[in-house]
Amino acid sequence: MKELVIKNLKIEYGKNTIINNLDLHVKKDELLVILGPSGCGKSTLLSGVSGLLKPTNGYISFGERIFFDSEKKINMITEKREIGFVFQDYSLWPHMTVKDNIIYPLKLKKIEKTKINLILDDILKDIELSDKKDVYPNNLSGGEKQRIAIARSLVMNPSFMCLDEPLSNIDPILKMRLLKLIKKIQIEYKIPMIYVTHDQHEAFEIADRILIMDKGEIIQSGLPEEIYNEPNSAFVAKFIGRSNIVSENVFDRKKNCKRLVIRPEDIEISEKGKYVGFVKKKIFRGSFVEMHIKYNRETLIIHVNNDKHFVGEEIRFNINKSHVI
Amino acid sequence: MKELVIKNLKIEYGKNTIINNLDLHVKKDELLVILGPSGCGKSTLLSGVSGLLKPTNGYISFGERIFFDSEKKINMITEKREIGFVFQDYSLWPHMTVKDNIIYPLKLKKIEKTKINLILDDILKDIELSDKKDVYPNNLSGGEKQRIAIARSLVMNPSFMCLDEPLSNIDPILKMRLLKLIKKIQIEYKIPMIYVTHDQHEAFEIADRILIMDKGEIIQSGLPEEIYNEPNSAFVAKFIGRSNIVSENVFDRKKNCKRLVIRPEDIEISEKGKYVGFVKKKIFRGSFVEMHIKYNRETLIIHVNNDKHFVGEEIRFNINKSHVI
Amino acid sequence: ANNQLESNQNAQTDQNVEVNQNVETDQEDEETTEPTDKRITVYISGPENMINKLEEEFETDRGDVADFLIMSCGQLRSKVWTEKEAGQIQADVVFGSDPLIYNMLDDEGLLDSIDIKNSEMIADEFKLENHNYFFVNERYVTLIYNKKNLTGELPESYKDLAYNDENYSIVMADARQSSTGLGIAISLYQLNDNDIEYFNKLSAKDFMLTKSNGQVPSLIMEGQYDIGVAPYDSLIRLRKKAKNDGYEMPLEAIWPEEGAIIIRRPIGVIKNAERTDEKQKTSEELVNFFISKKAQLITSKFGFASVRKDIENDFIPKDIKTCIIDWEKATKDEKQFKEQYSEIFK
Amino acid sequence: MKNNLKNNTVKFLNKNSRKLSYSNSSLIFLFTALVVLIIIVFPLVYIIKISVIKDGRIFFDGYIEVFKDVKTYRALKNTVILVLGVLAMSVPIGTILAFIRNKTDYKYNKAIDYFVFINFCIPSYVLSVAWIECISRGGFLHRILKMILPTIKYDISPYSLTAAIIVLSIHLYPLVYFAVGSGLKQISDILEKTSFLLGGSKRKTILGITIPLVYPTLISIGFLVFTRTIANFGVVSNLVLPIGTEVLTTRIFQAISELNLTVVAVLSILLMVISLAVFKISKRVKYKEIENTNNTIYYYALGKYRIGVNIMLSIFFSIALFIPLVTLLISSFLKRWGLPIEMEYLTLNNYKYILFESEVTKRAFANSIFFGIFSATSAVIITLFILYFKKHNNRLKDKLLFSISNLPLSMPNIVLAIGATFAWINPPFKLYGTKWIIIITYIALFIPIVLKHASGLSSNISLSIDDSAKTLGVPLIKRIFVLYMPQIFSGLLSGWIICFLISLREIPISLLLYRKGTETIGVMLFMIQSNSYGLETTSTLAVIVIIFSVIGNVLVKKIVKGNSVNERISD
Ligand SMILES: Nc1ncnc2c1ncn2[C@@H]1O[C@H](COP(=O)(O)OP(=O)(O)OP(=O)(O)O)[C@@H](O)[C@H]1O
Ligand SMILES: Nc1ncnc2c1ncn2[C@@H]1O[C@H](COP(=O)(O)OP(=O)(O)OP(=O)(O)O)[C@@H](O)[C@H]1O
Ligand SMILES: [Mg+2]
Ligand SMILES: [Mg+2]
Repeated sequence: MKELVIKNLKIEYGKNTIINNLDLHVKKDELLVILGPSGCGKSTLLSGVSGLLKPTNGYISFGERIFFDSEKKINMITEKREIGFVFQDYSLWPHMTVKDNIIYPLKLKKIEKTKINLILDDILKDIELSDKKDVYPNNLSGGEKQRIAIARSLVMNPSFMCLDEPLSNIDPILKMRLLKLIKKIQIEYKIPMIYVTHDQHEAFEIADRILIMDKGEIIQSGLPEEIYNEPNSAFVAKFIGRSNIVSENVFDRKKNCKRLVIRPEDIEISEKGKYVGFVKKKIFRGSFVEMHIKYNRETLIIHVNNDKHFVGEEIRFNINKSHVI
Repeated sequence: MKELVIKNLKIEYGKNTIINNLDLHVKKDELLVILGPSGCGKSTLLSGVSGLLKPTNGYISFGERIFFDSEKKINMITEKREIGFVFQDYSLWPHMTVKDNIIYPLKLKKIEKTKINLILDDILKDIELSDKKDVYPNNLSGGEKQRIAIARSLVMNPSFMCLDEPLSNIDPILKMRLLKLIKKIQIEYKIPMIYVTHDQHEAFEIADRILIMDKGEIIQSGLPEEIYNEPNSAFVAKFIGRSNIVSENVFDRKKNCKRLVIRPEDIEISEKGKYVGFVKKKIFRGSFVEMHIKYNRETLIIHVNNDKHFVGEEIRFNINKSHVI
Repeated sequence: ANNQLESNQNAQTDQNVEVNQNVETDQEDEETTEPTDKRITVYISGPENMINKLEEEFETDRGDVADFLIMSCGQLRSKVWTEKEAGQIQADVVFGSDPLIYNMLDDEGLLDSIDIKNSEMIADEFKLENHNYFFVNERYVTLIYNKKNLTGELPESYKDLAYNDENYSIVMADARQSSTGLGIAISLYQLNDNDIEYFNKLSAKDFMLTKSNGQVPSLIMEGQYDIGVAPYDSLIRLRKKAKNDGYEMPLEAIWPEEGAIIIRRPIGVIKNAERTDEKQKTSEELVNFFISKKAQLITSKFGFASVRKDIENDFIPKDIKTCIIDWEKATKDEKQFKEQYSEIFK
Repeated sequence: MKNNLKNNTVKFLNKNSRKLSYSNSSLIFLFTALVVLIIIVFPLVYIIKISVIKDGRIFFDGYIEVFKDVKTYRALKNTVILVLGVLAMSVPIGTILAFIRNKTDYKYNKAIDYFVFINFCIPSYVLSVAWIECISRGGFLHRILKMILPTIKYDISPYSLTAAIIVLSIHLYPLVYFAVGSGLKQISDILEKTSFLLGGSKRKTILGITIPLVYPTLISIGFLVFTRTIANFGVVSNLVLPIGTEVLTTRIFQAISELNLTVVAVLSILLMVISLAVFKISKRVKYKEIENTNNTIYYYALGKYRIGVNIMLSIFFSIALFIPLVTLLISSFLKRWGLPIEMEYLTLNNYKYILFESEVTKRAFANSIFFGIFSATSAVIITLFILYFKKHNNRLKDKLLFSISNLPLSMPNIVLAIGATFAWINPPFKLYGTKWIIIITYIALFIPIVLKHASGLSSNISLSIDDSAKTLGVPLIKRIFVLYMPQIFSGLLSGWIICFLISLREIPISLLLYRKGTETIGVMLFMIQSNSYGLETTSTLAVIVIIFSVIGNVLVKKIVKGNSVNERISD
């Protein structure tokens, strides 16, 4: 089946190079999450892929169809790329009802009315909004709008989907439900997707593969476990989960200056622990307690499940897992 | 010192009662986080407290000053309540520079210029934005805007602060830094605060006390640990952290129909476990692995730190902690 | 008088024949050309009622062959000039305004020479030797005042108006906006030996300039101004209207000592190489019609003095003095005059 | 069920019609550019040509003549005084009224809307007639004063630069009112609430936050008022020329009477350059546009000021609206203006004459309505394209198109008409003498007006609305008409209505370009006074035009409301 291939992509705004020499493959059936801080170029990348923005340089293709090729001077217009796109701000048409928003693109294709109605009813059932058919977008909540936006791009049966921070304004319960809906759709419809977010929880919930971007470049890409357990830089380690990033020589007397990433949950308090520190601070965090342990000149963050120690107490601990960057 | 007291508060929009019979105390120096789903009335409550909205009924006072008393027909105007207020969308004035935004309240108080400049420099140093003094808000990033908004409400030396989802549009690294900043300010300036959010991670990071709201009512209020460990309803249990909510008789043959909340991290896989189930699904979630365990007719979610089991495997487990609701 | 009647009848029968021809060609050309192509365009200024009447008369004889475009004399002037500058004047026949513009057009060779029938009926003083335009009628410019407002000593001459000590409020048409106004002003200038001081004196009083000539008597009648310089014919029309509608008319005229200024209203046919013979013919006929007794009787009813020997100008007192200005000289002086004039009225 | 849905959804690839989209875009752009080129640029080029070419040679005598002439500087000075005066009056009036209407809990705020609208329906020329009817020596003010103090010596002249400033301000403040009103509606209540929270009183908040937030609107509308003032001719010719005071437009008119078209062209170019310069400067003013994040509006409670506001508004509307209207109405029933108001001098004949006896008047009404509808609609469509390209493509050529389209605004209508004469008198484009030349010139005049009304709304629309349509395969034409247009519809509509109103009263263009059969109401307005009829007939025609405008507007709004979506967008 079809695969999205991006080679050597360069996108500029005027003189500012936003994306430089980016290579990326999105496999068929894959849901790729792009994670990155604000302004790193995530939306710009999606605009490039969908043709809303013309790259300066590079090559983009999907299956046999070439979307963009700066050498051959190919630039397929957006309307033809058949990419479903869900924008962060929903971008529903304010002057059309939910129903019209969803079926408008279908109507343009001159599909028969009965068929359109079937499609509409189905998708509305899927997104659980059958009763809001005749409502105008302004009277919907954020989560509802988002679902409509997703539905609207789905009925066109896109061969590829881009979602740009689609859930950033939605409360956690609803977010969880929508994430599940998106994942379900991706699996059922077998559509490759790029999902952009800056929220790692969303990423872990939904990603087949995670790609970390910063300043227009891909920093790391891999399975969620890989990214979490083997971050290739302090940036990634910090961006995903919490981490202690310390110089190796804090623990060993080696003279090298490599740095270690130690995840808070990988430090285990144990009476026979190798290292000795004392508790500086404790914060309750729901499913665990965060302890700040003073060790040497560093403060280490530890996540523990039980809250037996008190501030000031001396404790011993081991490090179960660490990762050199 | 001063305490915010709300008694019997009722707020209506037209005929819709948004908040009904609400009682609330915020202690001096306390940072109270209000958590609740979208549309539950959080912002409405803050508007009532700050006088932007006139309640239908009730009593609000701060220290000796009565803000609102429907019986005595007192309704102090917003300008006089001296409440610092930070909105979700920053609400910086687009026609003023950062500096002018911040010193606006000081100018209103006719403070001398030299003193204003001193205060300005101080606060800008605090929020680390000394170099952006003459920039217009449109040219700032979300995080910067938010810091300005906080600074602006601080310079007038409020005796109380309300923050309405101040960080919901900000990426996680920055969010963490701002949360720390807010907490620091609260401690240093000794200002009681109400902090509204729908993000539990924020709540746990910053709260002295958490209050859960739904449909205009207080569902539960207490220390973060209490809320997490002893949710008084399925709603709270679901809203805070993930939980398995199952009927008691799944585990015991008792005939009662009470329900149990079991936190995923409180189920321990152990070879000598009391219960037998099998692994239905595994999801990597960064600091832990989520396993879905089929037991009886229920699916239980378990969080484990190590990923030794495979899908389909039969496992035994114990329940370390549970809570009846 | 018999003679004239006959010639009139002749003219009419002639015209009838032409109408018939017209009908035939109409039928032939129906598919290819629109009837508008056969109609000539006439730029014309003057009282609307009078012009409508003239058009009606002409067209009962000739059919719908002319479009009359009524405008003020100043407008007519600038429209003709703008079109000239843009390439081609769109009118076939131009009637109204003052001789200045006709002189200019004729100097540039833009007027067609026309054969005037029965030219012997035109009084000699109106016959132009070396110009391709013709006078249709003339207006007498006098002092007009409101007898309700003006109770003091009346001025007896144009000169008095400026130089006596009475503090009237005075109104006149703006020489820069109205072409008759220009004619009047430049006449006054000539009467005062090209001395601009006259206007200086006027402007020192309560003095006002109107857009058009017709407004002058109106403003005086309405009581806004006491006295002004304006064509007598407007007074006649106002009187008529007042009588019809049943209200009092406080206007009176003073025939100044210098003599009433005479302003002649020319008519001309614009030169246009592309004009069809048929239209050329209609144009010439129209000019002849305006000079015919029938048309002249109409215009004289509206207060314009006829150029024909056989029509009495009975609305004008018999014994008044008139003065005719030298239009050739006026055309030469125009630029200098306007500059001085603009300096005063700023 | 899933499968069902999948089978039902359409395969994306089955339409070749979308292949057209790209060429569609260039086609529509080409079309728009061509229209702008022909309608606006072509006549403009002629004006420039007249200014530098005479008898086939290039010469700059016109410029030298104009710039050497002290009259030019005098006129320039008076123009500056006039413009500053009008700005100083109309902007505060419009702003204050808009504020009361849109930002306070004033009870009769709908009434303000109506009054301001009717005010705008009165042609400026007619307003100046009403002014004369009121203030002149034979006018109503003098008569009333005389009744009270029979010995009074009345020497207020209705003619002065101040008079023109007052009349033009009354005529133009509605523009400010409408624009500032929609600007105020975009202010999110949070911005004001924040000020209260920080201890700002209402007064401080209004002056420090609310009003400054509409500065961008004020500047752009101030520019519109500015251009309409320097381009105005009707009022100044009525109120300023009679005392010989000159402004640039009357200089132009003089030059026309003096048959000096070179000077006309040079002066017009001067006007255009001034406008452009002011426009450039006004763009420099550094204010950020408000982003419409939230459409809740904060309403200030008037409280104890309610009575004061009532009194103020009553006085204002009496002066600006009721006195002129009543004056016109009374005058329209007089047998002859200037007669005492007594039974024997009253008549219905004026109405009878205009409505039933005069064929030309009937034709003029029909023409004006047709020209208005046709030109306003065409202008709206062209503007829609211009705005769409400016917003969504924003290439150099889109911006250029946008800027060029704004040019006619700064030119007096009469200059537009002269440009049109030159452009359209010769074959192959021989439109002179047909109704099309008037229509085309109207369109050129209307495009920038519609632009001014709709561009604000356009800038508030999220770009992703169009982007999302692109990703859904919606072709350009549909994106423009079905998705973009409804969102700026209210702006286009108010632009349309204003253009339509203008065509019911426009004088200079039609006066220079009309021909038998293409007379307009404006021509009638002008001619009627120039001939044997006095102010009474002008007043009658004016009353009819005003009634007509009001009815027309109500009708249009009714029709549009029936199938409009705007209400829904804004709630
Ligand atoms: N229209 C534009 N013109 C110039 N620069 C732009 C434009 N749009 C975005 N940029 C710049 O490009 C960079 C990348 O922007 P982009 O919107 O792709 O970021 P992002 O990763 O999507 O951020 P966010 O998470 O905040 O949406 C930013 O530095 C931004 O300032
Ligand atoms: N101006 C208004 N008029 C009528 N109803 C309103 C208005 N503002 C809010 N509401 C309703 O009041 C209820 C509570 O709104 P509120 O803004 O307090 O919710 P919230 O808890 O702050 O939600 P969110 O997390 O989305 O900000 C909602 O049902 C909302 O629809
Ligand atoms: Mg983005
Ligand atoms: Mg809220």
